Amino acid sequence: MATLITHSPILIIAIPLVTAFLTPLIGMANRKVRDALVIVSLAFVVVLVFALARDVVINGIRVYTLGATSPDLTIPTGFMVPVRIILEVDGMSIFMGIIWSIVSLAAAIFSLSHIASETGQNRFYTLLLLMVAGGFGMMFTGDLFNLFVFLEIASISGAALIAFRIKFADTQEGGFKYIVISAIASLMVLFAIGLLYAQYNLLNIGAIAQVIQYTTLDKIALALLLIAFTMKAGMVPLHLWFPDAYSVAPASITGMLVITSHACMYAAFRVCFTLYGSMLDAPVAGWILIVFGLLSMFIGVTMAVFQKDVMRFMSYHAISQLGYMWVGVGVGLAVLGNAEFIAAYGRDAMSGGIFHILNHAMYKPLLFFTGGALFHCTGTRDLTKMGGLAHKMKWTTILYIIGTLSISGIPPLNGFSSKILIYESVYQFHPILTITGIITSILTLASFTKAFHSAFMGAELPEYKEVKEVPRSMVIAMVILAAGIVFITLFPSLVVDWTIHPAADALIDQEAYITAVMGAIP
Amino acid sequence: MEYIPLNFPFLAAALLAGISFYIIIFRKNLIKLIMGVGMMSSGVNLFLVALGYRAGGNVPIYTDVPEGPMVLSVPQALTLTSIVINVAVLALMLSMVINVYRHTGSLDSEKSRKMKG
Amino acid sequence: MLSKIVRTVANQLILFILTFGLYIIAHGHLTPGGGFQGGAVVVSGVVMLLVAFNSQELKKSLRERLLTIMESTGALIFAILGFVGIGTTFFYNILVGSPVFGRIPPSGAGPGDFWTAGYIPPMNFAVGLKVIAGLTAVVLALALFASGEEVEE
Amino acid sequence: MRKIAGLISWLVLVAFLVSGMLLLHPFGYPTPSDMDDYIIENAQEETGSNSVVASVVFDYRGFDTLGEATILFTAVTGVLLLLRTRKRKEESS
Amino acid sequence: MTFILESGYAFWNPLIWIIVFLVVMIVVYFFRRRGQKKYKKDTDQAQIFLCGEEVPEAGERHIRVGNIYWGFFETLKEYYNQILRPHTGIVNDYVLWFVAATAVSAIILLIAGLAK
Repeated sequence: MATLITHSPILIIAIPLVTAFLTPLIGMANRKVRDALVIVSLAFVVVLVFALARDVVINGIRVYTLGATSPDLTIPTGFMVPVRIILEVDGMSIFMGIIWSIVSLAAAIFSLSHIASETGQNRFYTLLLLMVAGGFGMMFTGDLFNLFVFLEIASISGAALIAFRIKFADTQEGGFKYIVISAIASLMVLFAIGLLYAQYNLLNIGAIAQVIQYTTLDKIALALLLIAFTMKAGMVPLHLWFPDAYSVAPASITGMLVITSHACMYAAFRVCFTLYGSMLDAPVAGWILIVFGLLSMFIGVTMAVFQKDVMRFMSYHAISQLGYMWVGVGVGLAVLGNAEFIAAYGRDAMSGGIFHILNHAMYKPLLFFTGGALFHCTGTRDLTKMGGLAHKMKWTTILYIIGTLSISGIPPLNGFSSKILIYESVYQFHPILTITGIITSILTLASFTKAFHSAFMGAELPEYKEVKEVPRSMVIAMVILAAGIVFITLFPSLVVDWTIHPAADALIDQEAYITAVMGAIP
Repeated sequence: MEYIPLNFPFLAAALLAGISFYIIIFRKNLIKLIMGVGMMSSGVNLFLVALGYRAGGNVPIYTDVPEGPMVLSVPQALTLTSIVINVAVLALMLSMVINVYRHTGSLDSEKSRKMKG
Repeated sequence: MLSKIVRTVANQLILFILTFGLYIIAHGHLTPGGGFQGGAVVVSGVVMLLVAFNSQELKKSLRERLLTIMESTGALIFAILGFVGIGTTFFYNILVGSPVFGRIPPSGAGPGDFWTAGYIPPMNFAVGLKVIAGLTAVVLALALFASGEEVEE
Repeated sequence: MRKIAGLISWLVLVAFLVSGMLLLHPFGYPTPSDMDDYIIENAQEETGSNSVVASVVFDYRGFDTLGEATILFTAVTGVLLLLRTRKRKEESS
Repeated sequence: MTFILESGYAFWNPLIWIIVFLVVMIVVYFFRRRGQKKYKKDTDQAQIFLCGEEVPEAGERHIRVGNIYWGFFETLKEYYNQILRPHTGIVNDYVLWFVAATAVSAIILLIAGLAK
């Protein structure tokens, strides 16, 4: 068991990868075995992630040096800086890992019947597993270039999956937009990595953080990194590709793509808090994040009220919810240098932002899945054509209501508990942030009520007489996420103590991250 | 080689990236847009590989190498990785453009779009 | 389909291109080159065949199923070679010092020895296999598409 | 309007990139090179490979190369997925 | 194990809310029990009554999404005109926004660095 935990950082990445290589071979022979293999490997990854999470929370940061004679040997004997690629799992990475493992398992289960009638299923599952591996790589790596590589894996497989249903024109357009955007963003990330490498001759995040000077070149690199990750996360005004790409993908993939947005956000936090950290001009960078967050919250939700396509409507909501996280963590970044403010409200604001990531990762994929269920049953995403579906789709309706109440922050559901954390701490930084947040929340509820009414309420429509409840695997996937929502609702303090606070502390405590790689600083 | 003033290779890389940004912003043809992305990747690759050059250095391969310093090897490895990645991205982009053309009959980014707002 | 002269020349030339590509793959740890580069060279030969003959004819000899199996196998071998070292760490070069590819060359400039470099040559072969199969599949798919056919599932 | 805004922001970005290049170390004289010097000195002993680049690609940064191979695999899968037939064949399992 | 979540100033306890919700539900149930008992399903009692007019078909009487919140959009017409303008759907524009945002944030970071 101890050996398994020691190697689990790499196993979590490698198991989906190897399964992805195996899937085409096995899928040629037998479909059932392939499906079982995909589900079993993802379930095993979930178990590993939870075991590792427990270990990280209790024993602190875990490093894994690839190719060294021992996993802990980050620096070659008799040398000063790391040479090999190092995986570094701290509270924040494992927090993202937990989310990603659960959502990817749910998405795989959802896909079983959602794409059952399509061609090219072998390749679909291959790409899905590759995307899972890419996401885990982004979250766990401690090396800048490795981050770039896994960013590319996640975005290329995502683009191919967005364009999966080739018989529709809009899927191809959405996939093309996504891949152009991600290619440019990742090239700029690579450029920034080159700038950092040129100055310090290092690629490890912790090692660079120890020697970084914040020169003019570093500022340019910071701007490139920050904006590239911001664009990949889909913040206003860089969000324009976001609804185009996310609304056309198969619903299970959309649920996962939301988490890749979170992963890019995580990368931006990693750059700000850990890579630049104490050298950063924290208030300025913090305000940049806050402004992005405010714009996203407000413009995202007002655009969402306007939409008539159910998936597009939910994508705009995803943008608006992402804004909360930027505001919460941005406030934490803005007061980073000041221990007094951090203790007073900074840590709570960051906890709220990070808690919101968890909540959003539970209810937004659930809502996207219900949108996918509507598409599965009615064959359209257009809300103007829907109505009266609650008569036929009882499970979907109930789960949609749970998601709606949660995203709008109706107490006692989990969306409220993270929003109250954000509102109360952010208010002490600047009241306008809280006011925008509350207005956004109201508009969210209003727009979800509108969508609920037009899709589910009303008399049974004649064109949907034949509609049946969605297949069982789709219901199971949705119920997994709904169960997550109920759990967080009932035990918010348990979740916060065990996952959120370690994550927030990991971001604030740059020293620990450096020490884990470089050893104790003499 | 003598010291080159003004870092010409770096400047070339930056200008290559800059020109490709111009192409991507102002050219509406999707194939040209892909060419812009390809050019940008060339620029970034050139930048990376130029970072590792050491004046008068040899290839970092010990097989029958003359005496003298060696150029840095990590940037070369990174460039190798980056080139393959960009080949992959370009192949996928081209196949998507093929499908876009098949559906809309146009390669103009303004005419081939279905979604807005 | 191009003229007979072109086809004959391409038929003869492909052997040399394949040999050169395999040479580059095999000597990746001694000279510039490696799996990716050698694979690209081999695929350039395939592209030459594609130009000389038409894509339908090439499709008969290169089944897509075979290419998929080759690609997956190459990737699997690569990943498993990384996994072999997991007794110490992932990607630990376990073959250094073993009888296969295990010799260590004298430090400094030298003529080079084929049986060195641990798992690097096998990995080069795996990557080469993968790149050949993968890029051939892509080129074939695009060419088939241009001639109006589509790839089988 | 779009053209002017585009030109201005493009010019600013290019100016930043170019000025960044002028601030870099002189071409051919990388100032810190600890990591690379270590690799050049020890690659032959540690990996037994004569080619330092190969040892970096497959040993020191082997995980990147696994990622790179994965990306190629992904792209090939993606291309074959996108250019597949639209008709469904008879069930064959 | 406690249910209370501290948020700096205040606290949040889902149990209290759930209890309140249940109490309200019981009250609602009592009100409901006092209602009409004569109502029966599947009779004419359940039919829609529209001042004696003919009741439209199910598809016609469902309020579709385009008609909900009409007043809201009418009031905010100017805002929506402005906000829809950048949403062109052209991929070139998306990259232009990226370039602009990078340029602006680089300027901000540099100026802030100079001011120090």
